[in-house]
Amino acid sequence: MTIGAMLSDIVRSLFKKPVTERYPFERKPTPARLRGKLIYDPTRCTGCMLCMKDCTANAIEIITVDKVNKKFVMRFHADRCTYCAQCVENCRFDCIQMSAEDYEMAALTRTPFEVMYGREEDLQALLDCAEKAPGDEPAA
Amino acid sequence: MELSLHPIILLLFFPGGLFLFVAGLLYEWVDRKLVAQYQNRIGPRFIQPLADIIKLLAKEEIVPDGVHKGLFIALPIVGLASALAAALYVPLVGFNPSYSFNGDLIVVVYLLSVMTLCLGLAGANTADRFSLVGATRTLTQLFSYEAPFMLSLLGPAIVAGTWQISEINAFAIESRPWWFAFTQIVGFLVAMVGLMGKLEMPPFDAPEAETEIVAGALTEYSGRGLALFRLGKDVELVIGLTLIAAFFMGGLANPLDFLWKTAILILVVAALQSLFARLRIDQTVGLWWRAGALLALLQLLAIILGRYLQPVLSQFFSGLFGG
Amino acid sequence: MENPESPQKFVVPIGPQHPALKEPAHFEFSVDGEIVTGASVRLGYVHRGIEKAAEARNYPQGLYLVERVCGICSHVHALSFALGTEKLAKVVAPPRAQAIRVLTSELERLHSHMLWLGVAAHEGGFDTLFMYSWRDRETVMDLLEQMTGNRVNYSINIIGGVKQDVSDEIKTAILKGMDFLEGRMTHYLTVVTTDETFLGRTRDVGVMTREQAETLGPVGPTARASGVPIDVRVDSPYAGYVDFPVNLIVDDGCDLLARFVVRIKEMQESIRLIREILDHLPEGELAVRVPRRIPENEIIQRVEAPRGELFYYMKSNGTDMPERVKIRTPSLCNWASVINLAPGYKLADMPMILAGIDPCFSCNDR
Amino acid sequence: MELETALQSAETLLQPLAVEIKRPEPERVDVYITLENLKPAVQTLVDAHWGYLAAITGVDKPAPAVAGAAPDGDVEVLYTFANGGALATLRVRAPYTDAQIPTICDIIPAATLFERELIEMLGVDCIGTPDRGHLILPDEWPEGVYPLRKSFTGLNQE
Repeated sequence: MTIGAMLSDIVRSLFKKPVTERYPFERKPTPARLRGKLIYDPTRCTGCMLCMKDCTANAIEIITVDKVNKKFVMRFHADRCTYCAQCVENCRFDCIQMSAEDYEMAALTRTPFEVMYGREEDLQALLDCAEKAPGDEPAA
Repeated sequence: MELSLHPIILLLFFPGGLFLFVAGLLYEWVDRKLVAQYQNRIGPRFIQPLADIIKLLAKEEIVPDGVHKGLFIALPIVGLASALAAALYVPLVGFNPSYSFNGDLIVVVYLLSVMTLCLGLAGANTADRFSLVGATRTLTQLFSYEAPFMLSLLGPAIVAGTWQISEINAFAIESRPWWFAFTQIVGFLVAMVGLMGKLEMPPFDAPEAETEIVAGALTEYSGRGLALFRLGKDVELVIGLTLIAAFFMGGLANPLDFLWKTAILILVVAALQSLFARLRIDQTVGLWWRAGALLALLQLLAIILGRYLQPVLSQFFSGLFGG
Repeated sequence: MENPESPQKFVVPIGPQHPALKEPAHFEFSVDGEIVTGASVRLGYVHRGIEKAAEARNYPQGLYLVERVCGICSHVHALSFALGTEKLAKVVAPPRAQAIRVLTSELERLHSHMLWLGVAAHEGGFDTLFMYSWRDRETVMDLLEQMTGNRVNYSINIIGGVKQDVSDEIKTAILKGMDFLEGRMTHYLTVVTTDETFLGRTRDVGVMTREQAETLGPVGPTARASGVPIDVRVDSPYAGYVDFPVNLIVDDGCDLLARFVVRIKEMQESIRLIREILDHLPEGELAVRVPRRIPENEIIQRVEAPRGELFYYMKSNGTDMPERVKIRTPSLCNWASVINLAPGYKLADMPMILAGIDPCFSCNDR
Repeated sequence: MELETALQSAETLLQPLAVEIKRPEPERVDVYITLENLKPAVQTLVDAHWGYLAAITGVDKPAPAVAGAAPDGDVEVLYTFANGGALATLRVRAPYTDAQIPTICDIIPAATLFERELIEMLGVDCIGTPDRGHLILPDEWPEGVYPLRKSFTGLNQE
């Protein structure tokens, strides 16, 4: 029956550097598989909508700008997403990846949370038809 | 060391009021930092206790209903005042105490327990369940550590032959190599553990065990009242450390002496704090009355035997060895 | 349960918001001086209606919903849901996926028990053990983050297998972490069984004899600490436990100390099991295709969560959404043991006795 | 095999009381019983020390909605006992009209939490249960609204 069983620990750590990580002043390298922010590659997308169907938090909206020659734009809601990577798993064409570096997504306003991914001309096409008829959405 | 300053300055600025607050806050920081270091974590920055006090002073003081308003406000002030009053008789920072008379040891220990009494009353004053349980625990713990702590402090007083702290301090300085900590090792241990009991440091922090009764007697306090109680606790820490350093560690002759001796003491106290689990209140009382009081009495007995039988024994020994 | 308002009773409410509780629940201890005479519990503060929500989501969505029943044992819920869905669809995941599932659930048991060890020590006022056990828990969290991509909701399961593979680099990292933890576990076992002040708070506190255990129906380590030999991994092995058997750890100390000892020994057993899995990781692909619409069927799936036996009842109706998902979490069974054992002990022991069953309020509120 | 003997013993024990006994899965046996036989069935299992009560599950089975008529159908309540690897489930039907089920808390005191949840979630009334208070629903939950019933689609207080 010892009196202070943790004695060896506390004496040793008297001379050891505290283990507390000093984030955000020192940033440890993130592991390769960290599921950070979504990255969407519109070139390979075929518009199968499987990612949208299986997203638990319906954080992904695929807007079809032009069905025939495969032009799609993804509206990604970063605040709804739960970063489970089911969409990465579902996509057979590897259009969606999760970046391991970009994990600090706090923001003061809501606007940065709605990210539009798409080719330049698609985004432009969307904005034009948005001005033309602000009311209705393009053919989803 | 003699300190000739105007009594008002003695009272308000140097070893008295303001300096004591700063020293109290500093010692609280050292204590928290050491406990953190023992637990392998960083711990607060050095002005954290000051920041806490300022924040608390800035906060609004809520007086809950079902409470005697005057008492609620007066208790922290009386507690702090008694702690500050006790500081006058203690050789702070190695200088001679500002005021001393024969028997001030009893007055100091009594003034320190007035602080704990105020804490107990503060808890009993409110209708909140947690602080009622906290108050009963504070007072039970007060009655349990008071006697052994006093007895252990009487050890050096008897050997020095006076009950005046400054003279015990002077006596301890003269018999330098023979620290009372070595000659009265048992008394020293009981005094150390008694100090931790008085300041309600773990393992004796049952009266304010946050996982059981939130903050014990201080649950209802916020703002100024809580700040004053916290300051009182810090001042008590400084006074307690100086008292034990003066008695058991060969007296405090100069500020440097005061610094390194209290530093060692706080190192040991912080280690004891982080070594143990919190004792239930019945276990603390059991420990105190069974172990504490008994050891202190044995120590006193040893001193009395040593002191009064000493002439008889030395003569006997010298007779034996043909002195 | 006496009524709490009787005049001479002094009721101490440990309310939804209290330092002893890491999650909201309301206890009322009627106290006579320091001795507790009666206890009652009110749950439901974190009820999110997950069973109802699971009926409105398809199977892959349900998997991630169910992971959020509990923050500490998220993998176990996803594993039980995935195994249940595969049973409904009469599909079996490949052996490599089953082994990786067992590896993740053992890693999760490690960090869940270490979290519990820290919190229970904190309830008893032993903050140093709290700090050290949570520091060592970081090694397991980093391993999980490295292997699955997230510290808490690892989401390594999909219906029909797992997402991530165990590469050699991760394997060496895990083995290194296990060596470090093995040394710490032996140290914690000695601390918990020899430290005088800690023993004073745990020995002969919250005693539940084997007969009481059988009537009050606790599960998991709380039952095993009272001599009841029930462990789903041993009784009806699921996923990879068929190829990697577990030794049952039972202790008949029946008190709080026995619950500490059982959990620490379980951690040592988990470390042994993780090493064995990593040595004989079967080859093969990671997942198998499962049809989106599951034919009409009805199954019961039981899994051993860190806190005890987790019970899933699932019913499919041919569509791609389950008709009924019943989740009975282990904490629900352990409540009866705490409420009936509290009287007789001191108020100061209440947080320790509550922490003894490792309650997870978000688990039993669902 | 140990699992097989456990299932056999469950079947022989419950044979007299059972309306029908089925083996849907290799380690599971389903015993359909009527309301009156529930308590004796639970009593026989407990007397024979056949494992422990794992869970009480309520499954809402609404009959196809007939326009205008009161919602018909019944709630099937499953009492699942676990003995090592073997599972024995007692299946009882409680029609909406008078969903009355005898309580088993006098035999197994720990079942009170399961029954409180069954009462508030599916509207099945367990006669004689010691504590009928809400287990997980808030106190101000409207009376007669049972969330786990298929007919419940939200508290829609517009």
